[in-house]
Amino acid sequence: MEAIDIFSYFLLLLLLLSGVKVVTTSNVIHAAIFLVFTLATTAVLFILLSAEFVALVLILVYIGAVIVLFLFGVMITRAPLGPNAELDNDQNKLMAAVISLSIFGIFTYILLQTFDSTVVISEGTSTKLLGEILLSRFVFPFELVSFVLLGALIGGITLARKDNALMDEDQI
Amino acid sequence: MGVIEKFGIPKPISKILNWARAYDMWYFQFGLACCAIEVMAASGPRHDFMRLGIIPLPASPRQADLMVVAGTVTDKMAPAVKRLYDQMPEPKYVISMGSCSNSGGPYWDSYSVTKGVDQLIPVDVYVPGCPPRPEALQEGIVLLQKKIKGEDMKEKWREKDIEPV
Amino acid sequence: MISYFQDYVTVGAMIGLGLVLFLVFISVSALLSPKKPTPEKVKTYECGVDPVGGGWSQTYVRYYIFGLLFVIFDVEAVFIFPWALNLENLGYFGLVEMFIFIFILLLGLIYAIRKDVLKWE
Amino acid sequence: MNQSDQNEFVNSIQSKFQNSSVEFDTLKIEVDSQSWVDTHKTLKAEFDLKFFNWLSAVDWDNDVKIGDAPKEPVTPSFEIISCLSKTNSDDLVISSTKISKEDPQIDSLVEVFGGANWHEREAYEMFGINFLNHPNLKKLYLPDAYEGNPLLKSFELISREVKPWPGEVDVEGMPEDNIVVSEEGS
Amino acid sequence: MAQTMDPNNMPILSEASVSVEIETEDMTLNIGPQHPSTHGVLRLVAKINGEKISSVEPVLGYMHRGYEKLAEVRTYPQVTTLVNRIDWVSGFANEIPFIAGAEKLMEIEVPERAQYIRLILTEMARISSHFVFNGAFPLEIGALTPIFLAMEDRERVLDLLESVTGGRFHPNFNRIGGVKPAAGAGPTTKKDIQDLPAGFYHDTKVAMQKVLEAVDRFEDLIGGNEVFQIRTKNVGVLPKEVAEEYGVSGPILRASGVEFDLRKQSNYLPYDKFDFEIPIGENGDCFDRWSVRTSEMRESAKIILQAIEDMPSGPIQAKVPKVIKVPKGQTYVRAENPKGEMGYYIISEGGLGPYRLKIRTASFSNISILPIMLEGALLPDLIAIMGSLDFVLGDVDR
Amino acid sequence: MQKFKPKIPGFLTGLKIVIGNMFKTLLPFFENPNVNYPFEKEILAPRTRGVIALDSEACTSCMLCARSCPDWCIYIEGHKELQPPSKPGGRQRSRAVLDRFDIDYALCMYCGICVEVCPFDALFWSPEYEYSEFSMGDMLHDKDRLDEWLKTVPEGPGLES
Amino acid sequence: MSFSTELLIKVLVVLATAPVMALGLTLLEVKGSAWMQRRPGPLHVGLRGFIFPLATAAKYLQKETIIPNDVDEPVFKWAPAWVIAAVVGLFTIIPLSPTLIVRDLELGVFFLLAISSISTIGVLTAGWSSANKFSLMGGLRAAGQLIAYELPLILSVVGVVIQAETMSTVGIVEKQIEFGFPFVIAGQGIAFIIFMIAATAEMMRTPFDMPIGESELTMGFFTEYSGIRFLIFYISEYINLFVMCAIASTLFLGGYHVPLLPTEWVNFYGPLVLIGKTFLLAFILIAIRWSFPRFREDQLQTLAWKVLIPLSLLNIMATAIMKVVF
Repeated sequence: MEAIDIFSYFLLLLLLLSGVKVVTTSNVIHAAIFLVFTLATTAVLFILLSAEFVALVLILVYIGAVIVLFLFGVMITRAPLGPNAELDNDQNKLMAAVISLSIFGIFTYILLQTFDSTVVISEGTSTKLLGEILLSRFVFPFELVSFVLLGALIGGITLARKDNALMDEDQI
Repeated sequence: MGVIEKFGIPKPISKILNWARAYDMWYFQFGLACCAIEVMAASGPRHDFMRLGIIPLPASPRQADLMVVAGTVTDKMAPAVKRLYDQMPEPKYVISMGSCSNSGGPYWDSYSVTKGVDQLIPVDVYVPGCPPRPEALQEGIVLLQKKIKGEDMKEKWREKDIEPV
Repeated sequence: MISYFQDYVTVGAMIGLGLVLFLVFISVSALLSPKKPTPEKVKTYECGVDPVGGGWSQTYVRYYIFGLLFVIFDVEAVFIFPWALNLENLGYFGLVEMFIFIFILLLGLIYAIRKDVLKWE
Repeated sequence: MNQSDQNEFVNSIQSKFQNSSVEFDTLKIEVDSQSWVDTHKTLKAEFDLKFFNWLSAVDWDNDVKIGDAPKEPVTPSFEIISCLSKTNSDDLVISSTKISKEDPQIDSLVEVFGGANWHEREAYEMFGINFLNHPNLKKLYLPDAYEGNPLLKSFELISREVKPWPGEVDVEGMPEDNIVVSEEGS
Repeated sequence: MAQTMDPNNMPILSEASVSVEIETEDMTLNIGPQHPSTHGVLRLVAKINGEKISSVEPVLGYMHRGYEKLAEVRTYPQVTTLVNRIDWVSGFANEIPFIAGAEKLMEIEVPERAQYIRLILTEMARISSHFVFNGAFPLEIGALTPIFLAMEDRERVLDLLESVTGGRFHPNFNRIGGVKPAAGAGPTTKKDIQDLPAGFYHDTKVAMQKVLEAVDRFEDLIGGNEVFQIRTKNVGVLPKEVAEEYGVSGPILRASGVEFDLRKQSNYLPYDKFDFEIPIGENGDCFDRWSVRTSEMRESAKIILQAIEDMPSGPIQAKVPKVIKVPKGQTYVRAENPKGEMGYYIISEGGLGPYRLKIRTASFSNISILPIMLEGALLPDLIAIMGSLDFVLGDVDR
Repeated sequence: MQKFKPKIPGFLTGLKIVIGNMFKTLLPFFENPNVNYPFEKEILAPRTRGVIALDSEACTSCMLCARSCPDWCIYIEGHKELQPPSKPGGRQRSRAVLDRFDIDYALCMYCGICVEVCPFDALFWSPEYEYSEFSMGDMLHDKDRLDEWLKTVPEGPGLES
Repeated sequence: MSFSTELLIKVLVVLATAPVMALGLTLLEVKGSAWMQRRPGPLHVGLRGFIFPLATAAKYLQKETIIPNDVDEPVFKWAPAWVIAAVVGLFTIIPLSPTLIVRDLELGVFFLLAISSISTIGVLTAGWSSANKFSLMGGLRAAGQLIAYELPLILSVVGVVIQAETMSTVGIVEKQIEFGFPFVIAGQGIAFIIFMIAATAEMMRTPFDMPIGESELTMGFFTEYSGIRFLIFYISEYINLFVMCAIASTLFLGGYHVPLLPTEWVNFYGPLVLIGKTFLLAFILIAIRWSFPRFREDQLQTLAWKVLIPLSLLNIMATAIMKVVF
């Protein structure tokens, strides 16, 4: 499995680079496109982990839907074409570093706690199995998801509408 | 870049490429006056200039190869005609159709009509008529195709944007 | 397991093929095509007159709502597929579970329709 | 359409407006430039002439640069002409008024007939007539930088000046008069 | 659960009215002078908000050729050759009112046969104009085939026009006092007066049958299509009061429910001898404008067939002087053109040419309502509305 | 509530027409509207105004056409020549000789006024249309070229009474 | 044969066939539309016009590519790559026969949906980066339309998946052979219609061509694209047409299978059958394209959200009930 390891490291590097580009580029659309690369690399990593369904979900939902939503969002917020100086807010660098480092720390800690050095070798999760588990063991969370989605939808519509009271507050 | 401009291209290949340019010309949907209706008629079933490979699809100059100046060019329209021609990608060809765009035609003495589109852009073929019959336009196209098939690509590519007369 | 990786190597190769096609086209064209940019030529096209204003300004918010709706139903669709695959095994229980799931999301769609989010005027 | 109807309409107009004439089936009333707008209001309200046909002007001048001058001398002036008609019969009325050339201005008809808007802009551009209270009086046809009012009789067509008339080259000894013209007509 | 099924009763759903629009800035968009939907070179400066048009300002003049000035330096026969280029899809119809005006001033009685020939050719011009409309309007809405079928059938009509006049759509066939006595072909032209060419009656009958078939086909292919209907019905409704105030005439006015057709109301050509109907619309929307024009084609074909049947014989040209000088006088003569009312106000001072020629064109008035009609419309509706107005830029700008 | 009427959707009729057209085009026993231009040519009506032909023999260079042309696109030059009498002893006749007769087809508006006014039947319409050019100068047809066109002038059509 | 050789051969075959199919469909469109309009179509180019698409391709290879001043250059330049990569990637799962397939993925159909959603990004960025109002509006319309019709596309496939109990394309065809009927007869008729409508919208063909509707937006998001990049968009459009029609005939029309023909010979007639079915479907889409006007943007969204999505959900429910109950 030498080759796979090297490939994994390469992917991780790519992931890191594109992730860094997402936050450093001063053009929002470029950021969104780098986010696509990040997500695509993640999808490949999932494929390496034998989770093909998750990988495709990542492409379908994140690249196909969420990024499109991002792009729509960017376009309606009147971002100028080309680089935007406002996006380079240097004064927050320290804060950002602290937060991202702490998130990194927390995740590392959790992962190490959970898996430590156990090597999980799986023959891959078949999608059939996934469906079975989803609708038996995790049936309650599954139904909950629908409510979460409904809430998200209603929330989104409410936010995007023109609310006079809200507008007035903004102007004050 | 600029391989062809510098080194030219072998004869057989240039022949194929000339053939492609001659028989696949995307006609810029751009009608000015009466002649535009005859262009429409020329695309109709009787005359069908698509037989000759003229595709009347692009409404934007960026995809067009051929501009048929069909109708009167007024002084107000002239800058737009010039710009639209400029915005077409090379290699591009122009057919001036009808008396109005050839030299002002019936409006030669008018205070608002440009006397000939060749004052603005270089014209490859002039088609006579007022308006020219669809067949006359087809003859112009056939003539242009003959010209393209005999073209030397090196020269054509090198051609500077000549200032029109 | 090997077959599984071969699957995705193939997929990678095919997507790579698309990119290769793109690059081949681009490079052949770069060899053959002339390049004569003039100031007029590289100006933005706007029906033959000077472009007004910058590249673009804001557009309808409703596209954003469509995007939102899409994300939510996309997620739903993702859940439907594993269910659809082994409907036989799950039986009536799975059927009812999924119907409730779909129904709740349909409520969202009905809400959107009732709030005229999908209307344009 | 009907002869008696037409006459009735003509009579009613003629009884209201003294200065009117029927010439070549065209009913024309001449009014004072002060009552220009009022005339149209009356015509619209009382005579059911709701259909705004057109509005234009004529440049009356003896000294013309181009074309034929009037046979009899006229007082130089602008004549504003408008045409109103009905939409249920052939009845139409041409109203005209004269304004001086030195200070060509007249009230705009836009508030009575919205359709007058572009016609007045055209007249403004072609003759230089000012329409007071017009919402958007600017050039209609010609480029903004264009100078001159083309329909003035003093406006020359440069192409005609520059290009020699090919008919002028006279062939010696063959005057036009000698040509036998076929007797058709005359 | 039963209660939640009714969305009205759900507290979260029965909230106060929700509008999705956040205030956005308008974007200025130039549509034209080169744009496939502007019939040539009209330019619309539209302020749009997303897809919605908040205001639109037409910019004219890209086809302004100075007709009224040019007419002042030309003789009457020369003006005739010029005026048929105003509305170039129905060239023949443009000549009629001008010639009729000059004849009125000269007090010439036109022979009946010439009148009939004029009438037949005018109706042919109307048919060919409406063919173009029936091709161009669906094209703008996105249906690509009708234009080709329209062109195929239009060629038949143009062939007839050409066999008589020699020109496909700039006939220059009317002369003061009748129609062209000599079309000029062959050394004997001057000896015998040229009339309709042999076989014209038969060809016309065949062609008109084809036109009637074509109209049926258009009604199936265009009007029958559900997508076409939802695109055009209740779109661009023009109330008749507005139409009258702006001088909108022709099929557009009739689609708004006003029965105003100069062919019935005026007597510039002997239309009263024929039996035909004037199609009237109800709603004044784009669909009505389409269907009025399409029905008009059918009526025109009927008129032509009737006129062919009882065509009088006799001279086609009255006695007129060789050199035409129109006596002093003023007159306004108007006619029902395919696009609407076209009229010429001729001021003659007794010269070789008119002292002043005011040309009242239909399309100019017809598109002056654009700013009103387009306010608040969606961008795709702009295309549908402009297409349904069926204007020709030469007719607008002159 | 409207009664439910089973009806064929309109778009299917449209599809039928369109696909029917395809068979009409492809199958040989339908009339084909197309004229395959460079290989076959349409037969035009004899009155078609395609190009003006000149019979220079008949022309007396009277300038009527040039004067009545709205576009000023006819250029005529000529001079007078004395001709020997046709009969011996007769009077010497002067005859106008045509030096130049050019029509600028780049400018011509194809109105036909010149043909109509010609008192000597020297100008004719011919239904030819194939004279597109690469350069503007070639659009000016001189006397010889105009004479060439004379061969293509067709007989006038029969008349309908 | 080792895996890598096999892969190489397959890739080369796709490399050869994908453009050929695209050019073939271009020809079908150009010639078919001409015939439908009583015209002969391209004729003089040679071989009675049947090599016309080659001329198109050869011409665009030598056209100048204009990069306008205001565009966002890297995004503008790479936007066609998204689209062509996505559509070529889809060739992976088209089964010409049980063995003649690039790769029979276990998640075949799901893979199709996932990959085809990538081209949305290409279109949206193409529209945005052009810095042209028409392009932007075209791009937004296109993206709005692509996402709205992606859902009916996905949901209509679910019915097939329920019936076939597999997502592999070969599995689905085999299931249909087992059934004896293609799915379009066996209960998925509505799903087929929804799939075709949604696929037409995904391909942005009339009556769903507002993003590139030339009478409104000149050329939509193509407006600023010239030369080779336009050709790539143009070719991808037809590759997409081929892929979508091939998938539709696989999922609903029995794919490479025809009744009565011996199954042993499927490797020989399979490709022909599938391509035949594909071109038939494509022909129907072409006939629709040339006889329909286009919808308005709001009517299109209404159709998707208010008709197609509820209908496809109902179809899922009905199929599921049938499956579980019987």
